[in-house]
Amino acid sequence: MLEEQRPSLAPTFGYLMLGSLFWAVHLLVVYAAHTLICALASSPTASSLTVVALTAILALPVAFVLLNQRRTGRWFGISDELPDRKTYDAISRFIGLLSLAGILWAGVAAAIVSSCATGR
Amino acid sequence: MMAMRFLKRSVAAGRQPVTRSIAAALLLILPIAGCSGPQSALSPRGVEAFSIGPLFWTATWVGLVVTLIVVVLVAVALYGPERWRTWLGQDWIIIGGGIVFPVTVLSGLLVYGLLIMQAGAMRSAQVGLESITIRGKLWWWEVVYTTPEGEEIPSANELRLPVDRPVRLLLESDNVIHSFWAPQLGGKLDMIPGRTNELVVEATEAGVSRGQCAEYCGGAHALMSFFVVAMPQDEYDAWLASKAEGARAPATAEQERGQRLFLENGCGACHQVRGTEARGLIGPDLTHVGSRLSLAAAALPNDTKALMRWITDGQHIKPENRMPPFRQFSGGELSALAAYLSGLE
Amino acid sequence: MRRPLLPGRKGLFLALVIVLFAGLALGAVFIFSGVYNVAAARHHFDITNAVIRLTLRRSVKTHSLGIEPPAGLAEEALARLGARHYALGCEPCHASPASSRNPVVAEMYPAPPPLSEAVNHWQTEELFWIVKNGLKFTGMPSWPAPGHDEEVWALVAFLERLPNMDLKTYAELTGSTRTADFAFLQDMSVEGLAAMCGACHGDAQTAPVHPFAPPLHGQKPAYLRRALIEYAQNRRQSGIMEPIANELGTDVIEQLARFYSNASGAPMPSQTPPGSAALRRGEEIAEHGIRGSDIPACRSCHADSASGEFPRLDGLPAEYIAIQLRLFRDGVRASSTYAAIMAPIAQRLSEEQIEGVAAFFASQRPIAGEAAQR
Amino acid sequence: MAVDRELPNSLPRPEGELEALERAWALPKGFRLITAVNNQAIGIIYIGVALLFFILAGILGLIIRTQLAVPGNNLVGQDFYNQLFTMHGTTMMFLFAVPVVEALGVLLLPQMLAARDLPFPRLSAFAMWAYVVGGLVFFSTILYDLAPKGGWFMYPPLTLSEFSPGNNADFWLLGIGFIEISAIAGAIEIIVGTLRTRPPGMTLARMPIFAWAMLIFAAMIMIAFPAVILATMMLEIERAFGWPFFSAGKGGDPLLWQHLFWFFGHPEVYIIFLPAAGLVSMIVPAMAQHRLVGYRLIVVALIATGFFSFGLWVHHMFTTGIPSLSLGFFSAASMAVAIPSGIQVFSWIATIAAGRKPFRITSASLFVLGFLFIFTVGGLTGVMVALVPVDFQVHDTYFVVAHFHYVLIGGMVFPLFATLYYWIPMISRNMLSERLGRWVFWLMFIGFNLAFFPMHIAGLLGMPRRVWTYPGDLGWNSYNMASTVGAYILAAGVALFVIDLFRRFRPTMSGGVENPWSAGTLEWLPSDAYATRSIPFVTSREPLWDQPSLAREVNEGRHFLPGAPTGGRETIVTSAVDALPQYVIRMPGPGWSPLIASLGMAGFFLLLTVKLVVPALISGVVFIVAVLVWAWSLDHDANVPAVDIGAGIRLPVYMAGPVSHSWWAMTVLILVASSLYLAYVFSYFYLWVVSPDVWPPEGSPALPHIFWPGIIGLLILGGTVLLLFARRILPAPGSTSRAFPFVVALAMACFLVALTGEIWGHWASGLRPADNAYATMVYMACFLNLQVITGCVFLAGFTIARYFTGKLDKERRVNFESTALLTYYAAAQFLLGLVIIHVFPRVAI
Repeated sequence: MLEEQRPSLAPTFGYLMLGSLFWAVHLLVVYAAHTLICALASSPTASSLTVVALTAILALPVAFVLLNQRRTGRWFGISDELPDRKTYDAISRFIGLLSLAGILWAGVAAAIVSSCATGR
Repeated sequence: MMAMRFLKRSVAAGRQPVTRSIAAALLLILPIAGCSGPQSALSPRGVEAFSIGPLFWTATWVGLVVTLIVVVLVAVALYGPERWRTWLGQDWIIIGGGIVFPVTVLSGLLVYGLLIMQAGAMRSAQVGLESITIRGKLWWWEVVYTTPEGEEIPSANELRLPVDRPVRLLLESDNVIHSFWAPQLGGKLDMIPGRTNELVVEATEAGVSRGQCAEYCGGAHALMSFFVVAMPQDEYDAWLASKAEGARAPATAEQERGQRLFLENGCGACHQVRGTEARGLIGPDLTHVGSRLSLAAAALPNDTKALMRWITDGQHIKPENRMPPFRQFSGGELSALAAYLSGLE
Repeated sequence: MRRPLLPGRKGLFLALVIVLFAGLALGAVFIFSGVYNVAAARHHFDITNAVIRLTLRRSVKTHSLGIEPPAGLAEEALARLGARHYALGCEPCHASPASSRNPVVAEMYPAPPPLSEAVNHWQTEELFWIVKNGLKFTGMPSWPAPGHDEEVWALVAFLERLPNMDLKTYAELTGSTRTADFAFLQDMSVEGLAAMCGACHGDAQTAPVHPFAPPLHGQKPAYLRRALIEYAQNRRQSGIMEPIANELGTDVIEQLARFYSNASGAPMPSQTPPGSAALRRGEEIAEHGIRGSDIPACRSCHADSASGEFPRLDGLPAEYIAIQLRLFRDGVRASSTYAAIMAPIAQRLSEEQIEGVAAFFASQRPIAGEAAQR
Repeated sequence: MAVDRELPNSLPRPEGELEALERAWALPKGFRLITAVNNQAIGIIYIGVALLFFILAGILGLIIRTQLAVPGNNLVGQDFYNQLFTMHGTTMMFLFAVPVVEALGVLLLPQMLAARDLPFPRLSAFAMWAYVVGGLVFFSTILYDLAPKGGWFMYPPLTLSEFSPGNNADFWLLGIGFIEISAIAGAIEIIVGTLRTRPPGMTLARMPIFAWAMLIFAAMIMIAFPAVILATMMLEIERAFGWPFFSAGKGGDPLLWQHLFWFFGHPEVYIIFLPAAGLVSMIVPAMAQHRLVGYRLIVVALIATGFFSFGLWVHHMFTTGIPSLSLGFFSAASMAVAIPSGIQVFSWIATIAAGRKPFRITSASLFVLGFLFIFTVGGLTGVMVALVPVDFQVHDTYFVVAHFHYVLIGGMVFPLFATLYYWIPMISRNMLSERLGRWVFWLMFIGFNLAFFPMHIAGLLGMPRRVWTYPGDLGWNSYNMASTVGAYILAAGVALFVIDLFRRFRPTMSGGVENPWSAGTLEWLPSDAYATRSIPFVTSREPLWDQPSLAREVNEGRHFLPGAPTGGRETIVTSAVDALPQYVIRMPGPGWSPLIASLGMAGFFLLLTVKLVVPALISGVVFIVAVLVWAWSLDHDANVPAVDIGAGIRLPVYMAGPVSHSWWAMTVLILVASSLYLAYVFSYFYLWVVSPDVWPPEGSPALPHIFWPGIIGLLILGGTVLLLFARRILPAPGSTSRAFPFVVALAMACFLVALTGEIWGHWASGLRPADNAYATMVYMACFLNLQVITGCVFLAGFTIARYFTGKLDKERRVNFESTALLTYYAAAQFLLGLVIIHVFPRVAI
């Protein structure tokens, strides 16, 4: 019984780093999408739209987690009774916030700067 | 479009005395003796440099203010009255000072920076620009102009530009990575083997400035510089037309002797003097070497004395450079050779 | 806790120190008094001799570790080249099948051994090491041209054949010119000197004894003059050429240069089959250079239209050109004015490119006569 | 007395318990001290050598500054200058900054966690000695004109053999190789140590910030170093065999190196900075006598920095001509990484302010305050270079030189000096002089700012980096002279510190000065060579503040594991998140094998670099034998009864399966291997995007028939299944299982045949690795598989040997498990590679 309630490492860290994992995925996919679409299809519009769409797709779950912090925590095995729950929730929340800023900033870049161009 | 307007404004602003005086005021604060100098990024003479200037100064101001805030807060935390210290020692100061404040300021700076970048993107998207190819060599610059008729004119270690007209520089390298940087025109761009990087520059006023290789390229990296000469359009056209012609024939007996020595001693193996048998493409084109501002990629002034030193003692002036020393000449022969080369205007 | 040094040990230590100092003092007295007799007439004790010999033998053996003989060591042509130098430079001290040891030399101490027998005591690599480096306190000099291993090997190639050589073979290998020492050159005519030179470099009828001794006929006189002067002044190094050039006066050098530039010689056989990849590579470099590697065309300077100080390379043996390029590349031949020009260029050449260039110039026909001279 | 009943162990302690503990942990005497593996001993030597390299590289920096004092100076020539700045950067980054941080981890972590040692003491010793030997040899190349001269970033094509003939560049690759190995070893140690050897009760949320910082530091090493390991392998292969990874002519790309190098190189800066920030977060509360304000936010900052720092690598490549929008993404990430630093700065300010008494101004706190100022300035100039257009101007100028010296010296060297002043009392009988400390600080602080502030301006005035000379008419002269004067003042401060160190530092294992700063964390518990007498039960973040009698209780042996129940070295392993005791780990004592192994490895690589093949092979054999001897003694007898650690808890002393520390270490190693492979996958697709025309080029041999990789894949799967089967037929203790060794051997044979088949398939089609970038990447995949499979085969051989000597059975199976884990990973990597190599080119456009 005790065993079941004990948090294990991977889910705990997954929960703590949830936001930044989304951020990492976002950077990876927008960078790859922009590069590949420009290299293979050479379509700036498609590239810009893809990047903006990806930003929206990845920002939404982060926002969802921020709004439902406790519920997400439970999914990751951080039970309400765990003494350190508040600390873990706080860490996860702030990481999520910073990551959301990071994701949106990258999205802003796509909104301002044209795709597939070398601006020099 | 917005970015284009923005760019125009910032360029215009850059030229206004107001910005100048702000800059000057800053200089009084910072311990800067002067920000001119032919290679200074702080005295812009090109469109890109002008657009970067205000961004740079904004960021500098922000930095100064933030540093001041931190210093003041630390001072309060250390020596402030009890009440202030209690007020400072709370979680919200971290959230406010460490998250909200930086996110706000950085968002502003980021957007500003992105707008400047977009202005650059618009600039480089212009079509039908005249282009000049610049190749990074070990350790000098090959500069190839194209006449309106499509004829290629090789030159070296000096970039001539018309004023107020954007020009596309094609940057290449066939050896190691170099970086082309003329600070008064704008930022740098690397020359990478296997790629052609394009840089659009536009000089805003006539005059001479200096540039230098900015990516470490081994050996004599420190001595790989060049001059940029911006000239009014009609002067530039005349200059280009004159450079399209072959070399001037020797005018004096001494120059004639110099030319003979030049040809007999194998200089043409590496150097080209158009209109003579010298057709080497390894070293800089010397067809009009006499009219350049410097020798050996701005390592030496361009005069006969420097020419003579360079021919015999180049390895001491610029170690590891690819030209072997030619010490076989007598004093008379050397000055004849230098006279010939100086005469190639 | 630490045990003090035992009194006995302390005494022993003291005694050792005293003995050491006493020994040093005695040694000083011996040296400064001048008692020791350095006369060559007074030979070493046998035991001293044995120790010296052992030391010498071990030193040579150890230092010659790792030396590898080149491929063509067994070639007779190489031995011929070495033989001619032996007759001039070594025979006066080391005797030969044609002459016994000079009685004056025999009184040197140690006396230079007659090599016909002595060579048997040494391995090939050891011979090379001795000829190259000389031996301290024996009068055996080191090779005068550091880095020119090819010359040393030529001599070793001959030495390898020397034991039990009969007079006829010796005469044949050395070209039968009998000489006693270097001073012979002084009062000979240009024709006589040319005959001497021809012993190695060939003449109108015979090819050079070995490609390392290039044919001289048709070469530009300014270059020949410069080469001899550089040899004489030790600005260009060669264990073979330097002692000879050193004996030549400027006027004789001038005459020799003129003589050879007008002379015609026997053709060198070209070894590289026409149309081979090496030849094409060489031609490309010689005529156009390689721009990307900053290698200029050889023909820019090594052409008849260029300054007479640049040698003509057409028809020179491929082995000669290749070995000179390697010497340039390795910085062995880099000190003279003109070598300083060639050395940095040679450094940009790969081994393959060197072979190609050498093959190309070897395949070109030399132009005889003075027509092309400047 | 009521309190006593709650403590795990009661008084009086049994006779001889303390003596047994002392015996187990005693340091070897005399010259055998070099065989010691105690973390304090290793840590002190490690830090000492790192400081030596700091001073040596600093001297190179002084020579550089002297050369640049006046324009047109000829003090050192061009070629030597190029060696100087390359060695200065390389030594500072690789031989000082990373090792000193690892050394601090080795020295401080076990103390802060009240563990008796790190879980793999001999691995620490090996990493340290490999670093000492390799580092010294590498550094000495500057004395024989053999030092690398391609810059610490070693960009090809400049560093390819065409432009850098000679061994100089190879020595760089060699020096880096050593640091890579010792960094990875250290990371494994630190991750497993931090997660598994915390004292009972110290949950994740109660870890000291330094432990958090080291955990993230080690995780970053796991991700970042493999990229540079792959890059250095590729560069050496291209230098030696001409495989065109980086040559544009054959479809390679010089920028690939930059991507890989900076994917390591930028996080590297934070790898150095995070532990330093962690140390500051320990010092500030002690000096303020107030717990850290915003502990959670600091943890947020550490984690966020760890992540964001991987999104900035392109920020070193803003001027390479990458499309604007890509630059925009990385500019945004570069902005994002500034926020965590802001959080930390404000948290320290808040903590300073929150103290009830005024902040104590000691040498350590002066260095912390100096750090705050310098690091803030450096961070703000960092924001400036993160603005892409500004970077176009200042990139590769002295502005950037100024910036990163502010960040690195400010962010790492100043905290390091604070650390030395703060923690030296823990390991020394004397404290350092506080009076001299003031002088040291002010000399360093003034000297630093005088040296590096003017560089900002010199850079803006157009002065590029890495120039050995400059003309006098560009307005740079006075700034350079000021920098030089400042550099000497800075050096004087360091020299004064060194003098004080020699005067006052007297290392000791038995406690040092007793908690001189009244700090709240466990490293200030009374300790000896065996660390603390008993391992405390922890209930808060600052146990010494919250449990005032803790020091006495621990020293009386009333907490956990007060003795050495098995007679050897041991410590408690706890669960990773909530720190419940799980088992007692038995650890090896002093031994020659790590030292000999590191010498063998150093000899192997060094001799290979100078092409002395036979001696190199002999060294390699020495290395392997030493490692085998070392490994043979590690897996203890499983048949030992559980021990009582107190409070009625009986813990086993042997553990296999997913709970064991070796399983964790192998998992970390596999993560390292997989990030190496991911870096390869990135390189493969990167080169494809750059040169799709050579993928494969016209006229290149066709891929083997799809049938062929199918068979190879089946072989791999077969090998994996065999190993799964071997797991089931492990013999019970005391019995034998004849089939077991054959099944394991057969599994390995499957892998070897598959690998040979894969290589042969490409070779037979006529593809040669030096042909073009495509062929190169095909064979590189084989090479990476070869590496992992070689590891598997060695482990399998070891396992079989253990079986035949009766040291392997169903219970005592750690060796087998390690082999199996690595082999499963090898199978996964191999199969992924098959898909990429054989399927992708058929479907690529």
